[in-house]
This record gives sequence, C-alpha cells and structure tokens, in this order.
Amino acid sequence: MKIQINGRWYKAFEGEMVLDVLRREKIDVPALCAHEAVEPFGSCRLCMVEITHENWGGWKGNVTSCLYPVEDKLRVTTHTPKINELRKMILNLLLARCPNAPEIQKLAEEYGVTITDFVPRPDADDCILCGLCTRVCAEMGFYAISIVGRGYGREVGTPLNEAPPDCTGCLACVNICPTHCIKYEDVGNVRKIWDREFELVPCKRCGKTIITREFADRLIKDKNLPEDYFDLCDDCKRDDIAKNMSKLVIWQDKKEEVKR
Amino acid sequence: MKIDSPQKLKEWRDRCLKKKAAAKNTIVVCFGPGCLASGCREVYAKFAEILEERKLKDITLKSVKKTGCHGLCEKGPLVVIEPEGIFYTRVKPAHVKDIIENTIINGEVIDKLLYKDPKTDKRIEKYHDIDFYKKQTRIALRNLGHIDPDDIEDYIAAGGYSAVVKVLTSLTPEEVIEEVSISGLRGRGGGGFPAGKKWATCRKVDADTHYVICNGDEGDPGAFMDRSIMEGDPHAVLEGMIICAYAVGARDAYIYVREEYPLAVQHLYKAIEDAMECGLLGENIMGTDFSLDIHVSRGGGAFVCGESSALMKSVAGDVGEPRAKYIHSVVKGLWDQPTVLNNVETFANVPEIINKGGEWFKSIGIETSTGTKAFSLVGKVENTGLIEVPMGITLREIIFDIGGGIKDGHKFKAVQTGGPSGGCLPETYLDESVDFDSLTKAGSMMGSGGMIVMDDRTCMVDVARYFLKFLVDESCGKDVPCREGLYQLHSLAVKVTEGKATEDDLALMEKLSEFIVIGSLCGLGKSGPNPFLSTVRYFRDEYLAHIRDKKCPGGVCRELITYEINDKCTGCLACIKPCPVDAISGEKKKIHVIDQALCTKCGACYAICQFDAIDIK
Amino acid sequence: MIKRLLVTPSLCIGCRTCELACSLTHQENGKPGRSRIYPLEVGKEQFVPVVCLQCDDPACVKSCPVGALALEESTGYIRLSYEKCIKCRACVAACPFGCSLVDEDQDKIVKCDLCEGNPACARFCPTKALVYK
Amino acid sequence: MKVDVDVNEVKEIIGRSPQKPSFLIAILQDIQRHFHFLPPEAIKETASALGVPLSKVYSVATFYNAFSLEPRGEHTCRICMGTACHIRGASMALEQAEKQLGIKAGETTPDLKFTLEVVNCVGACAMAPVVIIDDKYYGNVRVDKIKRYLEGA
Repeated sequence: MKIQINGRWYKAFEGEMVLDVLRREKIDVPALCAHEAVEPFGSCRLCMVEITHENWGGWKGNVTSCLYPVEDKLRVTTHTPKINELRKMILNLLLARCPNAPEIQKLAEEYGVTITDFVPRPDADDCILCGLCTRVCAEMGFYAISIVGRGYGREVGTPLNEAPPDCTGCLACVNICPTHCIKYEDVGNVRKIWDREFELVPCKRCGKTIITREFADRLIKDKNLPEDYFDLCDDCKRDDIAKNMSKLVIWQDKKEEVKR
Repeated sequence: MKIDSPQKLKEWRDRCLKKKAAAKNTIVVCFGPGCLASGCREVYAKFAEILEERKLKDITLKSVKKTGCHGLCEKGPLVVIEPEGIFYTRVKPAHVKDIIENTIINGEVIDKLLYKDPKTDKRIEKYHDIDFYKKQTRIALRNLGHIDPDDIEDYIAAGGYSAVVKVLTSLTPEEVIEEVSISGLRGRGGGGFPAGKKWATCRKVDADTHYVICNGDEGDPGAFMDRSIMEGDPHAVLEGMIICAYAVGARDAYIYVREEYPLAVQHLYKAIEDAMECGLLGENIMGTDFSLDIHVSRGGGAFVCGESSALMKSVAGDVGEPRAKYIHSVVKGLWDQPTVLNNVETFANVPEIINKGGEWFKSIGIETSTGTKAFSLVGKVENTGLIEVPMGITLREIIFDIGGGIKDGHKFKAVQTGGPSGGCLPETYLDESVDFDSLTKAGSMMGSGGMIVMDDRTCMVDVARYFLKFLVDESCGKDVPCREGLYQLHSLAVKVTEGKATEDDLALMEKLSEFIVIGSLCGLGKSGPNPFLSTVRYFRDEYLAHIRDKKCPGGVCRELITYEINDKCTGCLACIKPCPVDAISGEKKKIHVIDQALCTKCGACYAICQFDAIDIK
Repeated sequence: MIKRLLVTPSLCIGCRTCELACSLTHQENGKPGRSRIYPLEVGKEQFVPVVCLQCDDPACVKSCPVGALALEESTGYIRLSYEKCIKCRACVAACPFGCSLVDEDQDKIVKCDLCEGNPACARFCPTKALVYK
Repeated sequence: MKVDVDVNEVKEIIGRSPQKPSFLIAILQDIQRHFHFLPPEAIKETASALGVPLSKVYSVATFYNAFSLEPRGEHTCRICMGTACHIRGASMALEQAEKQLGIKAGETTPDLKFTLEVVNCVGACAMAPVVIIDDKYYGNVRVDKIKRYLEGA
C-alpha cells in the first residue's frame, strides 16, 4: 500500500504504524517514548501528526503516529501549525518536569522553547516517565522494575522500594533511556544498579568483563545456550578461533601462493 | 426450581404475587446509600425488636422489607407503608413504635412524619402525589424502593426475567439487536454511543469468543445512580447482561464494581447465585444451548477505569492504564476479544425494552435521545436525591420542580453535569433540553448522571479548581498532556483562587487547555480541561474578579475574603465557642469582633449565626 | 544461491587493508567504525582473518532478548537492527567466535553485515584471501 | 511501624480465589480487607502464588486507591470530598480533621490510632458535608464539631 506524507507518496506495509514509515523514510518527527524493541505506548505525544482519511470522506484528525496503523491512501502531514504548537506545549511541560535534562532542552530549543512557562519541579531528576525502561525490562522477560503509583507522582521504581530480585543488571534500561537518567556503576568486577550489586563475569583467560553473572545465567537457561559460550571474552574467543583454524590451514610460502 | 419455559416462569410469578397479596401490610425501609448514612439500619433494628416483642399475627419481621434507594435522600431515612403508599420521612428509631401502633394496627397516618411540600407547606400522604416523584418516569429505577434486592421472588413478582425468557424462547440474536436498535437506547455511561450499533458491531466480529462487561465503576464524585441500581435491583442488571450476551454471542460476562460499594458487591453475588439456582445463568440456560457465566470483578477504585480500555485491563488484573483506541474495544477488547461494554443503567433499561418493545422506549424522550436518564440531583437544592426523568426535560423542571428549588432561598448560579469531565451551565441554559446532544453543545455533557446545583455562594473558579484537583489525583499519568498539563492547569487555578494570578496566566490556562484536549490519550485527559473551559466561558467575570480586583464574588476563596460581624449582631455569644481558633471575642448583648489576624475563614461562625450578622466580604 | 564470504588464511599477508576498509565503510558522523574483521597473527607471517561466520544456528540471534538480530533467509546473513538494539551485550557474550563486538566510540554493538551484500573487505583484499561469492 | 504478619494467613486468603493473574486485584482486595493494608510479605506471596512478576503486583498495589502499603490506624476517619460535599464546605472539615489529628489526608497517626482518608462521594449527598468515622456517618458537618466526633471514636 501507499501513504502520502507531506505531499509525497511512500510505500507502507500492512501492520505497520505511521511512525515506522516516517522513521524508515527518515522524515523527522520527534518521539521520546517510541523504540522498536518494545510495543508502542503513546506517552510523550510528540509524534502526533495530522491525518486525512480518503476513505472516510476526507476526515481529518490529529493522531499519535506511533500507534496509528497505516492504511492505503492515508495522508499524513507531520508539521501543521497546530501540531507544531502542540509539540511546543508538550516540550514546555516537559521542561517544567525535567528542567535540567539536556536532551529535552535541546529538543525544546529546536521548537523555539528555551524556558518553561510553568513552575519547574523542585529537585527535578531527568526522568520524563516515558516508560521505556520498564517496558524493555518486561520485554526482556525480567520485569524487575515497573511504574509505581499514578498521575503526576508516578515514578519508575523497584518492587517495595527494595533491591529488585528479578534484575539481572543487563543495563537495557540504562541504554534505552532517552534522557540517560538511570545511573549505574561498574567498579572492577562489580556492577551497581538499582541498589543491587552484580558480579561481572570475568573472562577466564584475560579477565575482561562483558555481562553480569545473573544475565549470563538467564541467557543460558532461557535461551538454551551452552554454558561454556560465556567462559571467555570476545577477544580471547577470536584468538582461539584463529589458532584453531590455523591448525587446519596448509601454510605455504606466501609469495608463491599470492603469485599463483 | 429451574425455569425452562415461559409457563414455569408465569406459574412462579403467580405464586409470588399471591404470597404478596396475602400479606396485610409491607413496611418498606429504604436502604439506599443516603438512608444508610442517615441511620436506616437503626430504624430497621427497632422494627425487628418491637415486632419480636409484640408477636402480631399478620405483621411479622417478614413484613419489613429492606429495599434500594427511594430517591428522596434529603428526607431519609424513609419508610413506606404498602399497599397504601404512606410515605414517612426522617424516621428515627423513636418513631417506630408509633408507626406500628398507630399506622399498622390502627390505620392512622402520623402527620408529623409526612413529607411537607416546600412550596405550599402542606403535608402529603402518598408519595405518588409529591412533586419530586410526579415529574419522574422510572424505567431503569423501576424497582428501586419496591423490591427487596436480596429476594429473587420479589424481582420475579415484579415481572423479572420475563425478558430473558422471551428472548431465549422466541427471538434470534439479530432480532434482539434490532429491537435495541429501534429503541434508540444510547449508552448511559457518558459517551452516548447507540447500544444497538455497538452490539451489532461486536456480534459481527469473527473471534474465538466474545465478552460482555457491565461498567459499575461509577467514579464521579457526587454520583450514585449506578451504585443505587446495583444495590437496589441487581437482577435487572443481570437480566440486561444476559440479553446482551445472548445477542452478541458471549459465554462470559463481567460486572466491574467498586469494592468501596460493599452492598452492591454483596447483592450482586447473591443475585448471581440465585439466578444460577433457577437456571437463568450457567450452563444451558432454559434448556437452550446458550450458556453464560457472570463474574463480579471488584475494582480498586480508579476514576480512569471508567475509560473502557483501562477498565478492561483492570478486569484482567492489571494496572488500569488506557491505551489508544484506534482499534475499538468492540473489535479488540478484553483479552483482545470483541467486547461489549455498557454501564449499569444501560443494562437495566434493556429488559423493559424487550418486554415493552423498542417503539415504546422510543416514544419516551426525544428523537435523538430516547428514553429516560437517571441523575443524582445534589448540591444546593431542597430535594437532594436520585431521580429518573424523560430525556428532553428542561434543567429548570429538574432543579425547580423535582428538586424543589435552591436551598435556603439563595439564588441559582450554575448546574454542573457530566462529572469531572463535564461542565457548568449558567442560568441562561435553564430552559435547555436535557439530552446527550444539547448538553454537549452547551459545553457540558450528559456523563453518567451527576447533577450538582450551585448557588450564589459557590465560587466557579473554586469549582473548576476542585475538579482539576480531582483529575490530577485520578490521572493515570501515562501521557504528558494529561499528567503534566492538568497538574499545571490546576496549579494555575490555585493561583487564581489565591488572587496571585495575572491575565497572562489566564491566557496560558486557555492555551494549555486547548492542547491538553488535542494531545491527551484518553477521555479523561481530552475532557479534563472542561471544568475550566466551561466556567471561564460562562463565568469569565468571576475569574477576572479574582485576578483584577482580588475578590471572590462567591465568598469562598479564603485568601480573598474576610468574615466580618455587622450590626445585626445581638451579642448572643453563639459564634464564640465554635470558632476553632478563638478568633471571636465579645460580651453578651454587645457586637462581637473577629480578630482577622487569627481568623482561618473556616465559616463555622457564619454557619451558626442565626441573625445574618456575619458578612463575607 | 546465497553468497558467502570465503576466507583463505594461507593467502592472508596481514596487511590489514580489510580492517581499514571495514572501519571506513562503517564510519558514522565522521567517526570510523570499529572493524568487524581481524586478521590475527597465529605464527610467523601466518594470519587468520577472523570475521562473523553468519552461522546457520546463530547463538547471537538466540541470545538477543528483543529480537534485534535475525538471520535473513534470502541473503543468508545475520542482520542487526539498530532501531531495536538496546545494547545489552548478550550477543557479545554469547557468540562463541567473539564476532559480536562493542564499538565504544560509536557506542553501539557491531557485527559483520557483509556491507549489505557487497563486503568492502573482500573488495579491497589485495591477495584474495577474502572473496565474496 | 512494623506489623507482624502471619504468612499462613496470607496463604489462606490467596487460596480462596483461583490462582490466576486475573484475580490479582481481587486477592489484594481480600488481603487489604483482612490486614487493613498490604504487608510486603503478602505482596511477595501473592506474586509467587499467581506467577505474576513482583514488580507488576507492586504496580497494581500502588495504582489503585483501595490499597495501602502502610499499616492503618485502629479507627478510620473518612472525609467525603464528593462535589456536593465540596460545595458545602468539605475542605474546611478536612482541614480541621488534619489539624486535630496532626496528620495529612492519607496518613496514619504515629500511635496507629487514626487514619485520615479522603473519599469521593459516599452517596450521602443529602447530608453534605459528610464525615464518616469507622462506620458512623456524621452529616451537615460543622468544623467545630469534628473534634467531638473524633473523640467519640
């Protein structure tokens, strides 16, 4: 099928959302809570676009592109004056929640908002409550953290405010966070996150670490992977494969070989 | 006793009616939420105690019936003597002996317990003759106050389950949907979507299974219609749900009800048990291959669960967070299966539509909004209570005829409908028709049926602030415009009530509101700014008075008012003791003085003064 | 017919042209990417270029918790979707050949993508130790 | 304040409902009714019995008004904040109750004697404003009476 975006026609596939097409075609639309690793959520509302339905007699509406399924001949406008104003207002509100988040400041500036019209949150952290961390944690199958409470006071947290028993220290939450506000620390072979400590598995040969013991164990168990895959680091594994292969190679005089 | 044919039901009904006719009198004690609060339990206990003592031949405890809400909560606890229909108000345990001795035994009416018409000051004996009831048409509330909700035989005697029997023995699902479509019944939960159309769409979706959900999560503060129906006539709700399940092809249905309504939960469980016992629920209902189980889902109390997608997540045991509804729940609802969701009142109407026909229902009300609507009429009216009126009635008729006008001779200012998502309408709309479309056009909405009357001592900015606070507390917080926007809108409203806002703030509030409406994910957010938008539309001068003159015309916003004692003061000392901060000083027969530095503007003195000697400035 | 990157270690002279080609092909915002191929010295003047084998039953794909890695049937190679990748390093730890790597400079996970069907390493290999056919 | 919770009691309550995730809210309601709050042990026990992630149980427990994670007082003072009560001055009643008890709405006195709650409409709008202490309703409440009501509990 084909959909029209800002006057140009693009190919789209059944089951896709409008934002999928926009991203594939590199059409710039801001979105803070959408990530392909997880289901669309519709929390930040920045990706809203105007759509016109040919099939519904030219019906127009503003929808979140991350959640709106494509359909043939759908017309999409990504930057109407109203949508731009809406994004400005949202960024204005986000700046009040997270006045110190560089990512929000930068995006707001792009939309001409340099200072919020509202009263900024005192002692603000940089969390915009997009829920990507909790959703990715669930997607990983860990469900270690979740949204706690509701409304303006909702926050991302661990069960009962204790160290989360289901966390594996995989850092998916850290890496997906659009404002980089989840803190962790790696010291030697110890990773600290969410008030818990994890052992980073050291390479049996060189000691280099990649992931935590808990994460490795879950991968071995859930994904049915052989335990010894996790004994060495990638560098040592490459060394080994090179050495093993070299045993199979019939080495000849290089110059001769190359000439031939 | 299994009902498997129209004949069996008729026989049972006849037996029930005969039993009823045999009793000399029935003493009906209202157990509606209002009467429960005003002490009907003690009244009932007293009846039990005295009847036990007296050991009368034809009047025993069995003659005393606990029913659901009668409606006139203002005058509770209510006791009605059937079959005469003698209507006693404000009954205290102390009156019970007289009622038994005088009315029941000697047939004398006790004058002082009768309802006094506020207009004529005359006592009225029968409740059908009271203005409050005369203008009402009761369909959804038809059995409230008449039947014992815990006794299925009472419901059967009132013609109950005849609609289910009719449907299962003589109508195809399509015919049922057709009848509901003809009736023009629109969802009573607020949106007003045509029920027949919803059912038809759901039926057509090809899926493993279909679900029916009854929304009993009445979250509006100041509304108790659905609660009253579930408490007072649970079988009517079940009957409507059974008919709907048959029509759409559902095998399981859920009633989502707040745990905070323990009586409703208890009555629903009992009703389901009784209906299963007589074969009207469960496997192979009436010997047909239609089976249905109805489950009670006890909600945890979250206003956002009034939103269908949130409610369905809550039924599934999850956090009640709504999702975007680009795919409707009729197609993909509970556990991703096609689901019909209607509210309690909608379902309660259905049996009557089947019994009396869609055309009959359509003849009530107006063309685009057929039938009736239940409201809880509260606030500053004389007759607070639960009412049901034909669509198309005017607000004036409701407030002044049924409601008996404004309390204490004050002046009407506004009426709020639609709950927190609705709006406030001024005097100029009093003659407006009460129906889905007119209310929406006027900037409010029907909502589930809260109707709050406000007088000249109400501050409209404060009302907006109140609703915004409610919505801030109840927003699930999923999306930015609703979570952050309503929070900031509320903060700005507080600024106005404190006299600290500027006209720029008011402009910002209006702009912010516009984008909360466009940007929010679900209905809560989209309609969230309504309390502000409708008040600023009709009462802008009140906002400006707060902003420019630093005055609260309603005398409510504490930062902007002072309580002062005028020369009407007789020096009676009455106001001195109630003052919680000892701010009032004075001697007997001398005008008292309020120390403004101490006064917290709680209004205790104002409430107690008999001489109009306290001014709010 | 699925094309494969054939490695003939005996032809490799350890010139590291492949590394350079790979790194430059995968540059982003002016930053060269970390090379996905490594000619490792296993003896005197003996080199084995180690690069992703595009396994038939890949541990990296199995390990990925969000489905960012997928074996493409039509081309026979394992594609990493950067839109999906959450940089959890499961694949880095799981690959038995050490061919999923962390590119610290670009802050992403990298693995050989055969340059989407035209591998630069093979094109630039002066000795045909790397051939794509 | 620590409240001792018998895990067997918790297990018994959970056992009354089918062990399915859709009964999560119902089970938490039963636990709440029994203990007047959700003890951490009970939350953990529920999670493992239903096979629902602990974080999800915690989300649900913190989402709904019905649940409290803090132990409740012996008495509950509920101030109705429904619209009808509001326009008849319920906020003054709340303020007075807060002052009398020295706690904010939603909190419990340190001696676990009183919990102060705000509710949205109890259906007693005719007697607004309404204060409910344990099961006793007080209608047409005047601020100066609150102290006496609380002392009566």
